[in-house]
Amino acid sequence: MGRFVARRIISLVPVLLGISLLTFVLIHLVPVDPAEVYLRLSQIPPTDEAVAVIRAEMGLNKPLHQQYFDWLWKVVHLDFGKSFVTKKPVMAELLYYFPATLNLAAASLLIVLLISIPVGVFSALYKDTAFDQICRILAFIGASMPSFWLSFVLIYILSLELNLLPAFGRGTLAHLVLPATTLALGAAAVYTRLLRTSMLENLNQNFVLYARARGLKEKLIVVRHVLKNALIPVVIAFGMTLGHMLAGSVIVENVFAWPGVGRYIVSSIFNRDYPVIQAYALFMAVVFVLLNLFADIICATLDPRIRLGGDK
Amino acid sequence: MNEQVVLDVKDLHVSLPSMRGVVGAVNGISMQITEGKVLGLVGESGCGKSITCLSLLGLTKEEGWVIAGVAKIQGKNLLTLGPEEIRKIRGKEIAIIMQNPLTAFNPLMTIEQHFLETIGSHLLLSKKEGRNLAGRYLEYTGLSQPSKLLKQYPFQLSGGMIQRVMIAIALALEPKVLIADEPTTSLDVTVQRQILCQLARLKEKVRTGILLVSHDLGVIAQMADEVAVMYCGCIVERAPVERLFNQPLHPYTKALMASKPKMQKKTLQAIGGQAPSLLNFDGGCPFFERCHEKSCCCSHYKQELVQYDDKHWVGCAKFAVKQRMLYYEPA
Amino acid sequence: MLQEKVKGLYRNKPGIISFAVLAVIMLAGILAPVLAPNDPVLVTLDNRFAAPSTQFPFGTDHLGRCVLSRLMYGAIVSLGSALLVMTITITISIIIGTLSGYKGGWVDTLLMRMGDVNLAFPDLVLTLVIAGMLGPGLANIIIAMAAVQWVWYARIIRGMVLSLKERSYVLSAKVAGTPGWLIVVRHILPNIIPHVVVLVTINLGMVVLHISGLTFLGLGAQPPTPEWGAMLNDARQYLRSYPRLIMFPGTMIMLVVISFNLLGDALRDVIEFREG
Amino acid sequence: MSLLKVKQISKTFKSKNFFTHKGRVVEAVKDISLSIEEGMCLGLVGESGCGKSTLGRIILGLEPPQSGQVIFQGKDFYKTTRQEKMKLRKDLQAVFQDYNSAINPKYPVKMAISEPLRNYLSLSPSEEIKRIGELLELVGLNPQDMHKYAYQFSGGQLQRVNIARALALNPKLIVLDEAVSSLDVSVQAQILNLLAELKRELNLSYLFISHDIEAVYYLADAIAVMYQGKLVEIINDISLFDQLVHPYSNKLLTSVLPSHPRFRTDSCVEFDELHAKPGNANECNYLDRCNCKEQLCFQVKPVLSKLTEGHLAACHKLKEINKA
Repeated sequence: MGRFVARRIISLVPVLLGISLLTFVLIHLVPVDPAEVYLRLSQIPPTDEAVAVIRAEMGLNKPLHQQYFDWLWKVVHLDFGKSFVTKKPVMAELLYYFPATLNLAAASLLIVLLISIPVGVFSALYKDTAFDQICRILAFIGASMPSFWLSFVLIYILSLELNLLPAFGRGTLAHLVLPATTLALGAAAVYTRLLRTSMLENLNQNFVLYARARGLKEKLIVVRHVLKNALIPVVIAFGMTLGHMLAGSVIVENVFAWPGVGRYIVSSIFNRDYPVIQAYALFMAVVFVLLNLFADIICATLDPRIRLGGDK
Repeated sequence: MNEQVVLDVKDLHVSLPSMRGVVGAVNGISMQITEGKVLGLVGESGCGKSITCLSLLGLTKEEGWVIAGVAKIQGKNLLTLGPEEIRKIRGKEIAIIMQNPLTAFNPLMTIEQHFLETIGSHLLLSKKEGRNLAGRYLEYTGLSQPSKLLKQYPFQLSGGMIQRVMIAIALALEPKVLIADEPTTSLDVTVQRQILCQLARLKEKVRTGILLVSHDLGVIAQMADEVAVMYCGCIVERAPVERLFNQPLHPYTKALMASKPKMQKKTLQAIGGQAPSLLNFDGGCPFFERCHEKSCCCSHYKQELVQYDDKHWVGCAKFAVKQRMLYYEPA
Repeated sequence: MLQEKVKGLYRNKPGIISFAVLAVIMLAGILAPVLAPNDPVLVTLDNRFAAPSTQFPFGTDHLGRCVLSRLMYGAIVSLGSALLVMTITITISIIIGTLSGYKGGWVDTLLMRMGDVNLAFPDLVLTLVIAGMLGPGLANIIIAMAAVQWVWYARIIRGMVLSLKERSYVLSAKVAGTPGWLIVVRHILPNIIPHVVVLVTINLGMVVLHISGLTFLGLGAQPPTPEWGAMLNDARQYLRSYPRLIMFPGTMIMLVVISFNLLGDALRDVIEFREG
Repeated sequence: MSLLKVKQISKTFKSKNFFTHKGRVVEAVKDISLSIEEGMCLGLVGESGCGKSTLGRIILGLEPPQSGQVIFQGKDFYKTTRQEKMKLRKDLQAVFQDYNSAINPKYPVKMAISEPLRNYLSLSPSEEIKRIGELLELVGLNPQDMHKYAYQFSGGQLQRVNIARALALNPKLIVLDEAVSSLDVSVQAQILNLLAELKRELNLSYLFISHDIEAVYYLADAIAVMYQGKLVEIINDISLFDQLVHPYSNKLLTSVLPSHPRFRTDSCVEFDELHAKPGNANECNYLDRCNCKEQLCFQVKPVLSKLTEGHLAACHKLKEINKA
């Protein structure tokens, strides 16, 4: 197990390098000169001299690979530069906003688990019953619902009409309910479908037939042979989902005025605050990669083929 | 002669719905499995061998499937038992060895877990006793170091090893009947021979009756005491093994034997055409189209086994007619 | 064989209905200049928040613009840009995916490594960041989405090519002396394209969602372009007093996404029938 | 001159484990030499995973070997020009095991048969149809069947179509890669008979790859036994079948099941099985299964060497027998 984790971590190194290269290249996609943007945001008229000074300060005159290594060196030391707007270190800002987003994503993940596991399992076991049909239709609609629209519908009904829950801001647990639900419903729909399919697939496996032929009790077969196997693809996907939720919270945070990274990044985009955008990309990628690593480790504990390196 | 019939199947029918009508997968087969003897069920793919096995275990309870007939084990009719009663019989009274051993094991569980859950479903044994039982049977099947093996996962074993594990699991509860559904088809020839020998030895030890299903006449010749030849969901001939190989009566049996390459250069007698569809099976002779020996009366013949002599039954119009005319022709 | 498939599709009710819905919406968008009752961008402040009437069948918005007309013109913006994203994506990924799967070599290595990096980002993050770097605007969103998505498709296509490459009929064609490009055209692409069509149809719904989501954030189509996401964004301030302004564009987006999903499922049932 | 000569071919695969990303080198084919004469059928037997299919693919030009030569009609297949290769290919055809996927399901079978015809001959449409009809008749199918699709055929019929395609260009050598293995016995007999007949009538050569010794015996003139990527024994006259001496060949022979219950043997072969474990580079690769090994077998790898005319085997024991 330890060897598996070590191998997995080592295999991350090239990926992380690739990520850093990509985020570095991103800033050079910018059709305008960052120095000019910096000056405009600092309310200094972008004269040629001023631009030249800032360019020198930012190191934009050095050769590209030199810039990359300088930047990488700083990044390794968690220095992402300073925001053009607030002039504060970007890392500190991101870390300031991140807990709120994490809070939101974790709450949604919990909702997703609570909905999708029982519903997925039972709709697979009672395939084609009324329960299954209804769940499938709901899952279908849930997966097609735009989250920004769903949030307005929820706000309108639960907050404005019924006055049950607060619609905007962060504070009490009640504040969490609407944004977390909005964020969760789409993913819950996807997971219910995924788990259902995975369960049905495993129910048709030869080892389930053999388990029945050995006279095992149906409950044991469902739990030990079907569900455990069915969970593996779901766990792999969960690592990704949490990442997608962190990203997907951009829209939800904007609707619910949730003070997280998502709101911060959108305002930064409008301000063309390039260091923040760049740091955001890198930061999210690293979080995402780590989440996937975590999911892989869980899978390895579940599946001996991964742990022990079997073929096929 | 004190032969005890452990499983008595009478007139088993299985039909299943398909997009274009009802398929008669098994059309009234009868057979007896005797304690300590091997009944070989031989036939080509699609003749209903596997469905027969599964229906005996009550594992064909799918929507639209119709199963009729009687299959008696210890006075109980398997086909009418409730789910919990049949569960108690599966694995305990009737065990099975399947064709694809590698896919039959749950990849997430060790061999030991497979053993223990099977034993635990039928007997009240402690883990330690269960483990001992498992180890003992693994040794019987010729596997060395059973304690190490028990801790391994299915994917760590080779095809031959895992098939032996399957045999050990099947026999550990000393079932009355063992169904071996193409037990060696997916294995290499050298391993196949070993597995068959091992199975024959264990049969003597446990005194179980075996239903050995195979498409390979070689497997049957090596293992069986009695043979039933199956074609299109019907048994077309049934006889003791020596008798069948010496004097096959049904044209299909003869053709099947002639079409198998036998370490000689003689031209093979292939059967022309292919097996008919079992859709809406009408009960006539299923081999009619491909038969070399058909005559005018065949088309009206209703497929059923008639007794040719003491232990030899055949389902062919030729013999049915002769018998009725009290006309006996030495073969 | 083809006939059977067409018949199969014909019998698939959800497929037919969703196709019809999409066709109607698309047609409404294309014919909007002829059919739309009003100018979608004409501001008439006297008519703000007008209730549905014969002149404005769905009423007007906060600037007195005709909601129905905006929805109709918006259809072509939302659906059209989604189709454009997909066209770009699929063209690139079929070429690169096939090349990478069939030929292997450095194209393959490069694609796989790019894929590793691409998969290390949540899709939306990368799109957001590229769009953010390029600046707000519909064209930038389209570029960003295509740039992010093609790698994923290319990798899937590569996988399909790899498995097809081992099929006996491809081997037989090689043995029969058929040149490589002809094998790709004759045996590989025809077997891949149906699956790609299914994939694209299902994911078109997602693309519509993303485009309108990004527009909703203000990164996509800029005002006064009629776009469904933008309409939602405009309407959010008036949620309490005029909830219908939210209902119309939201329902449209959902309708389109559901239709694409249903159509994709229907196509899959039909195409993958008998192929396993 | 032999039609096909294979000289010291080796091929290793680097397999990458999906989960652990650990590379592993599998030696599929090691230093194999053999030859096939015109009008002869060489049977290649061995267990699954022994590399016999890989060898077949190398000979077909589908999988370049790491080292060694494939000399077909006097020309090195992997070294000649493109045009020359095309020309050689015309005389070198194949029939594969999985008849289900051997015909592209998208097209009627006439497309499959016309593919080689169009690549090499410029026939008019009517000539092409005529030729396809002839070919289908040759393999025992109705010429009208050319308009059908793969799924409308049974397994045996599909394999006939595949044979028709392989015959389209009047090849000299056909590689039959487990071509009858997944067919039912009765159908298998039809195909075996057809192959034997075609060989006689058209003076074809076959490389018949199979795990079924009985089928090989029926069709082949010479036999080669393969174990873990190496040839362990070749005998040029299959009627001397009972003279096979390598311990592995013997094991294969004794594993053949009886054709009649009276030939039943109850000698229980002790449990052993091919284990793909990395062996010592110097030892005999059959060592762990061999029941007559000696000191020398651990130290020196036996090479294929001549016992009698047309009979080679790779085993230390046998050389001693021969000397004595």
